[in-house]
Amino acid sequence: MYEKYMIVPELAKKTEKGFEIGARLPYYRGVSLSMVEEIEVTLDGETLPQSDVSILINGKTYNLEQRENELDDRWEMGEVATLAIAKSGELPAGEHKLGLKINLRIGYMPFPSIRIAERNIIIN
Amino acid sequence: MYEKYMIVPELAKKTEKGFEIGARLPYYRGVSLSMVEEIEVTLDGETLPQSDVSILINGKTYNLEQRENELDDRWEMGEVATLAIAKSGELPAGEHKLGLKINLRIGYMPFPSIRIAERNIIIN
Amino acid sequence: MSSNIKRAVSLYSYQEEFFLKKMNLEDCIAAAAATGATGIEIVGEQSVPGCPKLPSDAFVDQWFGWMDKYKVTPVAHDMFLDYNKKKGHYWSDDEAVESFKQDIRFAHKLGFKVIRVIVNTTPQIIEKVIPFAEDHDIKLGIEVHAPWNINSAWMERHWDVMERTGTKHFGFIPDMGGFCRRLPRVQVDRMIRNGADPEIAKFVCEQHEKGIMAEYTIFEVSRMSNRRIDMAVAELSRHNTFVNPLSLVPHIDRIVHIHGKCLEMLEDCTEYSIPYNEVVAVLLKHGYNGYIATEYEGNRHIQDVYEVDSVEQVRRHQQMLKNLGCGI
Amino acid sequence: MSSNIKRAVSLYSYQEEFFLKKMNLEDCIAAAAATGATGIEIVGEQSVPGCPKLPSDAFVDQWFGWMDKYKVTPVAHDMFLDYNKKKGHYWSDDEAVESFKQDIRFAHKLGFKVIRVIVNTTPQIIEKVIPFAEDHDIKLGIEVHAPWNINSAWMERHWDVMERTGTKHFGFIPDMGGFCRRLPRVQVDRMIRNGADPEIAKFVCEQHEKGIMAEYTIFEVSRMSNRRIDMAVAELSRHNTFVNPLSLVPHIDRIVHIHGKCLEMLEDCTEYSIPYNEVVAVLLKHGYNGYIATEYEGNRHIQDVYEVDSVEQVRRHQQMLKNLGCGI
Ligand SMILES: [Mn+2]
Ligand SMILES: [Mn+2]
Repeated sequence: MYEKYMIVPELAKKTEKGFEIGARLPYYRGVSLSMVEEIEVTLDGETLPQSDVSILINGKTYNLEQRENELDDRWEMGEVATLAIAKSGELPAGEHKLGLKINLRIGYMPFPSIRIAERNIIIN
Repeated sequence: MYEKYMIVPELAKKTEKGFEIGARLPYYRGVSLSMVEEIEVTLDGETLPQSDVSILINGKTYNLEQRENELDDRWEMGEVATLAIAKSGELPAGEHKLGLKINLRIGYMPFPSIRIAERNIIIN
Repeated sequence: MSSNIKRAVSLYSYQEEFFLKKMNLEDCIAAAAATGATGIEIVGEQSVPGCPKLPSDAFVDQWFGWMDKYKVTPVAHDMFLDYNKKKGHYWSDDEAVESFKQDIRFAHKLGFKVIRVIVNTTPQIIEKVIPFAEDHDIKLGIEVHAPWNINSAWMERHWDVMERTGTKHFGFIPDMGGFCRRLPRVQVDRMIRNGADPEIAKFVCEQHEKGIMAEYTIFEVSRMSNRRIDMAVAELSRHNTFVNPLSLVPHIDRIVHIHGKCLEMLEDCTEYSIPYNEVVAVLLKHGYNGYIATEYEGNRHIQDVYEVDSVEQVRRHQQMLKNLGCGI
Repeated sequence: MSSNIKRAVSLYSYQEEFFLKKMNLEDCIAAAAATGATGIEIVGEQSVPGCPKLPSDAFVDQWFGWMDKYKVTPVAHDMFLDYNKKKGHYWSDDEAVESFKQDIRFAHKLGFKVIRVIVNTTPQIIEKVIPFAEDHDIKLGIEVHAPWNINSAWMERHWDVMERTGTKHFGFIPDMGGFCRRLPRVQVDRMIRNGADPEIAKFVCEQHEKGIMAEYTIFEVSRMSNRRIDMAVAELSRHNTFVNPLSLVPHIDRIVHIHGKCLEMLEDCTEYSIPYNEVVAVLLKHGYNGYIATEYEGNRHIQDVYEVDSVEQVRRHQQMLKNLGCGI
């Protein structure tokens, strides 16, 4: 569901601490940030630690722990958030293969709601 | 179902060609012999070839092939048949551990109807 | 208290004693009659050697003699279709139809008015057989057995045949085992004897009573245990369904007979798993006027360790039906 | 032709365009009204930012302004219970009740008369909330979503609450996705695109249309293939149930609203999987007089390769309802 639109490549760019991408919530309603169980980013086949991913939404930045504890602020349907990924080491400018897994904790689903997207994006 | 009554130990005895036991059909109705998919006898842990087992019922003897092709003659509920098992080699008189597996082909069951019994019996 | 619902006993109920030759056919009929039931159901291939071959005239005379002697009526014969009777060959529709017709001849000869049609019979085959059943004035009833229910997709296809043909000789036979609000204790206990985890069994029973869908329970148990016997306990919840008894209401006029399944009749003459009071209340309110035939099936779950007393179990079930306003 | 059944559109139907910001909330309302529907349903947490927090007075004014402008009425709000909203903590009943009440306040403020209660809500919680719903004149409707049906054990427990309380503010909301006589083609095709064996898919579709119980089909497929994607195709048959539409009849007076699920509306304004003509005929005959709200959900199955046109799909669904005698 909405896998096709999860990654927003236009927002991808290098940052001082690593890189950023745009992301949409792959779900048909908004949820509190606490319900976003996992955000896992894979770059060129390497799975990056989830603790290195922060989310910028509604003008605020949440690291993993802050996100897990945020019961009020919401990621609304269709809203583009920025995912800021800390990454040391060199990141060559140009095309990269980006993977994004988002796992939601939805009360009425007996199973985790995991959605996975992958695409080549330009990170400059 | 009826596993407890499958083996009729009183009829067990040695024969010229091997040994015999008594057996009841583990089912709540009679079936044509062709529906008895498998009769597997285990003696003291050794599984004997099914082709070495004949069934004596209604005054007639059926080997494996004859049983499979017998669409009319029936093994009725509760009727004790004699299973004659050909077995070469020495069979010491006295107590043996006997296993009996009967597998029925029942049209309305999606799975094979397999029933297994085991008991110590005296074969003299 | 009396009503239009009549009471019968399926001799299937006495299978343990019949299997062990502690009771013969006449004993079974006598035991049924002694409960006050007025109708007799049989599984032909259980009670009558050679069935579905036509019984001899001598047998037929004796049969009707017993009916007179014990003041009971033949009600229903339960048939099967042994599609794979011949190894490696699956019956054509024509072969199935021929087997079916033989059951109709058999039932007719012994005075039965209803045939319990086994649940795997296809709607096409039944449609082909209906004229023959009409000629013999035999009502065919597809058994609505758990995990099916009377509104299931499979039953809707049979319902479609009933509607399209407009026949009065094809309907439903609900088996009350489809109303298990609790899991049958005799099944659960046997699985515990066979090694199932009692805690998991308790969990499964609780989930079932809460009405949790079986697939969820099975999924939960699969995370607690990887043992087959524990999974088998979880799957009891799938096989012993409960649906709202009101589900019968739109089909009341299409119910030709009912199987009064019971697995454990308690001393107070209630069934451990099935809220008969609720189901019978719906049947009475909406005017069901056929038989409910006691079908005791607990023996298979307790015979490994207990003495089976089918006669007492049937007596209690009949007493329960009487208490609920069925029969005389 | 007109009847007592009214037509609504759930704005959920336009989720693809709303997600992509091709349509805003007013556009969705306008599109719904353009079909001739007179009622509006929303998933609050989709359509109204911040829901279930109470919307601002400015928003409320604008909302009712749109209702006037487009001549439509608020009908239903769909709520959720996020039992595990907080990681590692499962809501107590009190917490669930408080969340539920907030949805009632939200719905009340925007003029909705019905709340769609998510299927995992327990009967106990609903029973605790009923007085609050009565005070706000909001009818609660537990959604009867496949694979449940209105007579399922879980629904019988909710039915028991309805009976015991005697309230007029709790009933059922059947989702028409529970009447899939055929498997939705858009789901099957997507699985084939994802690698499922087309022959197995064909087999599963055929079994489903024959009314074969899903467990049998799943078992058969497990013998044909050990690939997860093929098993997923088989499990479509479990999740897209078909039950006899007559199953609704005993509950007609308890149906407070209906979800007109559709996954693929064809050019001739029929739904590929669901025999709407049969279901609506039962509803009309037995006097259902609430809304059917179009709930288009096909987008998720085709968005990977096709352009989604929710507006056209909703238009066809509304036209179908009109053709079948619903609404003006
Ligand atoms: Mn039965
Ligand atoms: Mn719905």
